[in-house]
Amino acid sequence: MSEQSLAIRKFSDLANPTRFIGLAERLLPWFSGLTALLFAVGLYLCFTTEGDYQQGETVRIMYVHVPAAWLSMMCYTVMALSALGTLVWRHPLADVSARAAAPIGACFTFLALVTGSLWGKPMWGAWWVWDARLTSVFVLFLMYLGLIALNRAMDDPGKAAKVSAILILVGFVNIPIIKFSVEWWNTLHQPASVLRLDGPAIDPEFLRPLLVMALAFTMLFLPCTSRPCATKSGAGG
Amino acid sequence: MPVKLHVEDLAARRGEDLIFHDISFVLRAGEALVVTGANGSGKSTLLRALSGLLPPETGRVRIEGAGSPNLAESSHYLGHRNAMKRELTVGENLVFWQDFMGDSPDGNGLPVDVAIEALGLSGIGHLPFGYLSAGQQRRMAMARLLVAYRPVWLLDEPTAALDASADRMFAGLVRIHLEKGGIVVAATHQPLGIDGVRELRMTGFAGVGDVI
Amino acid sequence: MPVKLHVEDLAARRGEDLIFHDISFVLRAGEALVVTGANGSGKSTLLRALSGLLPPETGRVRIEGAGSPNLAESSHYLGHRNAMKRELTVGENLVFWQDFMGDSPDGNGLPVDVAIEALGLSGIGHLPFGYLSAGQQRRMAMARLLVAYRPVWLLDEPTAALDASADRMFAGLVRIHLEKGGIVVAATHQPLGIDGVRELRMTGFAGVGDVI
Amino acid sequence: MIALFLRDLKLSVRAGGGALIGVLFFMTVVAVIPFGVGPDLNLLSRIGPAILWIGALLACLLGLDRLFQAEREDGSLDVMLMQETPLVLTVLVKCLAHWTASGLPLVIASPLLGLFMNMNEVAIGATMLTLLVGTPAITFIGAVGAAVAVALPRGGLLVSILVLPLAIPVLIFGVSAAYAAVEDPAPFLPPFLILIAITLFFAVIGPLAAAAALRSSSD
Amino acid sequence: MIALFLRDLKLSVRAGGGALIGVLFFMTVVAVIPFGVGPDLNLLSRIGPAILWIGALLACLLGLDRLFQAEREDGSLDVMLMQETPLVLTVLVKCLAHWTASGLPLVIASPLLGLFMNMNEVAIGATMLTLLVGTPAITFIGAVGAAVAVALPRGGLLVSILVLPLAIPVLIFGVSAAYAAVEDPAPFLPPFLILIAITLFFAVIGPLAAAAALRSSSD
Ligand code: HEM
Ligand SMILES: Nc1ncnc2c1ncn2[C@@H]1O[C@H](COP(=O)(O)OP(=O)(O)OP(=O)(O)O)[C@@H](O)[C@H]1O
Ligand SMILES: Nc1ncnc2c1ncn2[C@@H]1O[C@H](COP(=O)(O)OP(=O)(O)OP(=O)(O)O)[C@@H](O)[C@H]1O
Ligand SMILES: [Mg+2]
Ligand SMILES: [Mg+2]
Repeated sequence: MSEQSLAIRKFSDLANPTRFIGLAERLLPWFSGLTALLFAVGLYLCFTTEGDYQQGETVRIMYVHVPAAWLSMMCYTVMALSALGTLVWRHPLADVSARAAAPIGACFTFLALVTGSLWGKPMWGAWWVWDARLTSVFVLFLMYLGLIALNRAMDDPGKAAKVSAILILVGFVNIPIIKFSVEWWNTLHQPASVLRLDGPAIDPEFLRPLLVMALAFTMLFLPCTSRPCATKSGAGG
Repeated sequence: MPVKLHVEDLAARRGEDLIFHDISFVLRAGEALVVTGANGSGKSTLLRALSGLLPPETGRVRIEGAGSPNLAESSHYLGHRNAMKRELTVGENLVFWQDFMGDSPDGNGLPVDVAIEALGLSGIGHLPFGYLSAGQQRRMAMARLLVAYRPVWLLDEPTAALDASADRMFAGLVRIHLEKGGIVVAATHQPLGIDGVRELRMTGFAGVGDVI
Repeated sequence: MPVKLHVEDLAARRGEDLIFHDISFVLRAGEALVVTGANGSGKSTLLRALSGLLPPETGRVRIEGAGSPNLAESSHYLGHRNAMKRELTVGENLVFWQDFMGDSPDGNGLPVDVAIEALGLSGIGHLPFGYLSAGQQRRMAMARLLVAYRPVWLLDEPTAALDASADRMFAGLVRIHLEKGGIVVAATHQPLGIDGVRELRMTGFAGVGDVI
Repeated sequence: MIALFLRDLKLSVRAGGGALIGVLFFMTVVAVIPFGVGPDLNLLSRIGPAILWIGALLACLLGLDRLFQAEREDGSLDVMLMQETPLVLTVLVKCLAHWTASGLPLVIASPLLGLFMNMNEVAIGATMLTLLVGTPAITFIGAVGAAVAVALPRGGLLVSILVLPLAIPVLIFGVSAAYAAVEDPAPFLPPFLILIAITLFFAVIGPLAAAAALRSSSD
Repeated sequence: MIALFLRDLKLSVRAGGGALIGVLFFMTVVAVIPFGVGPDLNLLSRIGPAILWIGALLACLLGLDRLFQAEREDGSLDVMLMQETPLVLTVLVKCLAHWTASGLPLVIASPLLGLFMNMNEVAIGATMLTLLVGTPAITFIGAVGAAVAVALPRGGLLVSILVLPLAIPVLIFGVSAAYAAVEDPAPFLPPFLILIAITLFFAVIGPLAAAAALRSSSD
């Protein structure tokens, strides 16, 4: 018990708001530079690899679609972890990061939805079909928006944080549903070929730009969430 | 074992503002504390912090000799709102609270009709609560204190809307409760009509209360 | 032309019971009437009957010298409930009532910030009403009486939840209103702190009140 | 009166999140349907107008019961009853504010949802038009129910019996006008005109009845 | 606890036709769909279970937002929060009472509506069974939404937005179990068991999360 609380205190010491701001301020420029570089390389790779013999040029949508889809889920997972942080350790930064992550997650989800439907028109002949993968992502989008709406509707930030943390945790059931929907139900959508237990089953030709883009998106996510964290925790005390 | 209430260094916050801090006192069985102060000075906030409904900023509230050390479980809280359903009759409301709250292990609550009688409202137990006048509603809310025994009473302006005779009757109920070894903490603007009570004067934003 | 309030043979019923009957009085500009009586004796019922919210069983209420003979339109009613929205700020609530109620043709209401000032709450006009303490809420409800002028004030336990200084301040407001030629009818359990008011004692079920 | 309209709008924005919520709600309801009926796009586009109308009805019903009850509970209704302003006008303005806050966003969002349901342009346009014309009627009917509910603390039964049967004609003419626009043989105008007539009728009757109910409920 | 259950039942009966408004809304939804689909009886009977499920889901939303808000407004919630009885249990019992008053009537009314939709006996029986098993899950999920929005005076729409996405799995498995009972190749039991599992899961998670939300929003 006491050991645990000691560990928690250390953890909070490390992530205490003022130190965090200092750290964030020093690292942010580097992050931004790195992100830009990664995007440049990624985009270059995207447009230099050759098209798929089946899908032609549309395959390039994948380089945006797949990272966006991954990040939409990762963002929610980060929010769920922050929610745990709010409820269990009552860490001041946790709810700020959860709040900052929600709109970004909504953006990524939106991007995945849009690129997905752009891709779906040539591949399936319709912008939108109600299959399990697509709908569960749509539900994720709705949940992001619901959380944002809840946060805006409640005026006491402390209470809003706790209450939305609870909701985030309950809503986490959706993430495994998204991930495994392609296996549990027979859907039109592609089953996983990269994030699999038995290793990626995709041509390295496509894998390389994909991974670079994924990394670039992730780097985009970090400063996007940490900047509001820094400013808000600085202002909120 | 007689009950004893310890409050140590209590501080509470509303929104951004620290409403009070460093409030400490000890109340023994049979003692009453009256909390006074101007409007907005933090009386209700103190009572809610004591009852555990508002998580205090710092400090600790502890009760000895009442089973669990958790004050919420061995106290009655009577706030500004009466905690009664307008659609149910007075009797139904009281029977519900008696069943729901149960009784503290050693104490014994009064039967519902005796409690109604004690509050001087014998004729109207069959009326829906929403039909009563403001003062009658307040009296009924007090009957809840009698039907399920709790050693500590936390009362927020209990006598608002009461007429003079009800004031006296209420003072009598409090006196009986104190004699049985109970503890009363009450926030009021009017004197309660009981002798020998201690007083805690709240002074509002970040002021420190002092027990007289 | 100064206002004059005529009440003739008023009787009102709640459910099956006739709460009072044969209440008659005349109030001239600058006069105040205090309605007293035990809980449930019919004070609130009388005020609601005066304000036209409860259709009286028999009798008539009439006002002279205030445009229409309908008392409702030229009076303020302050009931047990504050008629303010918890989600809006104090200022927004008052601005709304000022716009909605308009002003009586000859009188003039105070600007909202002056009214807030007059109630001694200048610091908190920007807070949502739901954040205020019980006494602060009651004070704000009184500010409504000031922002739109009405010659007659019908007040139901106006000083419930007020502290001593607010009591005095309120007495001051009533005195000013009377001096301006207004009329006040107030139901209370505590003395209002104004001299020379008449008193109407309600005696409950089918009792007759007598003006002293 | 503008003050009342603005206040009610402000209240619904503050407390519930505003127009965004209405649209979100609608999207959620529409997203739920395909899970039930299955992803058959043809079927979806066929039942699309009906779904949009049901979503709108539900959105209007949610929160309608509190239209006057909230005013009564905090005492504002008493003050409103006492004013010189005719009560009918007050009720009308409250209805309009309620519709603006909860009906209008649905109307505006309906084309987007029509796309989700794979409806064609004509169907989308027709549904949006019928929603625009028809949803106010639901609010007006609902106001009567809400006013009656305020009157009788135990009369909720009456409200539902009153509101939904009256709302069904609105729904039926709305939906059939939307279909008529798509399917050739049936003419669009007759059901649409009937819908307009219903709305105008309830715009008069609704506030009048609601005001009468409110007056007789005060005590 | 039985006292709480009985009180909540009594309240919903006294205070206004909670059960009836649900059933009426349910019937309205079911009555309107045929207009969209057209009088094709085969199609109607095919999508029947789905329509019944969607109607039930939407009907459960009505009045859900007041589950804890009414308690909070009159101060009862404060007293409940202070008791020794675990709050989770209180929430559970309130959910059960709410379901008995507003979910159970829907289940009971569903065979009648099944007849309207021209469904055969097996389909009606299966739909009723899945509704019986599945609707409590909706109430439990709804309790989380209601607890989260307890401090928001007009949370009606917001509650539905928070609740519906989580309720979608219930709908999916409820409908597919009902279909499986009718269409031969698909086995009835697996989706039905999953439905039971979901309900049990939310019977635990729902009250826990709702209790946590209630605690953290008290002030
Ligand atoms: C709006 C429609 C769409 C949505 C919401 C969507 C959603 C997603 C999601 C959430 C993932 C991540 C899966 C995981 O990590 O396991 C994903 C991956 C993927 N999607 Fe989509 N998608 C859509 C349309 C499409 C279309 C039309 C195609 C092409 C036919 C497609 C091809 C892929 C591929 C190839 C992957 C990578 C799978 C992997 O390797 O793990 N998606 N999509
Ligand atoms: N809606 C109602 N239906 C039936 N009876 C009612 C209703 N409202 C009040 N009564 C009864 O009418 C009587 C008078 O009530 P009223 O509210 O006028 O009393 P009061 O003098 O204001 O009391 P208090 O000092 O408690 O405010 C009471 O006995 C009450 O039970
Ligand atoms: N929910 C809230 N959020 C923010 N501030 C609040 C909230 N509730 C109360 N306050 C503020 O806290 C202060 C103390 O309020 P409290 O209700 O404790 O006063 P009180 O002493 O009980 O006053 P009264 O005599 O008027 O009842 C007030 O200034 C009030 O504005
Ligand atoms: Mg107080
Ligand atoms: Mg009274």
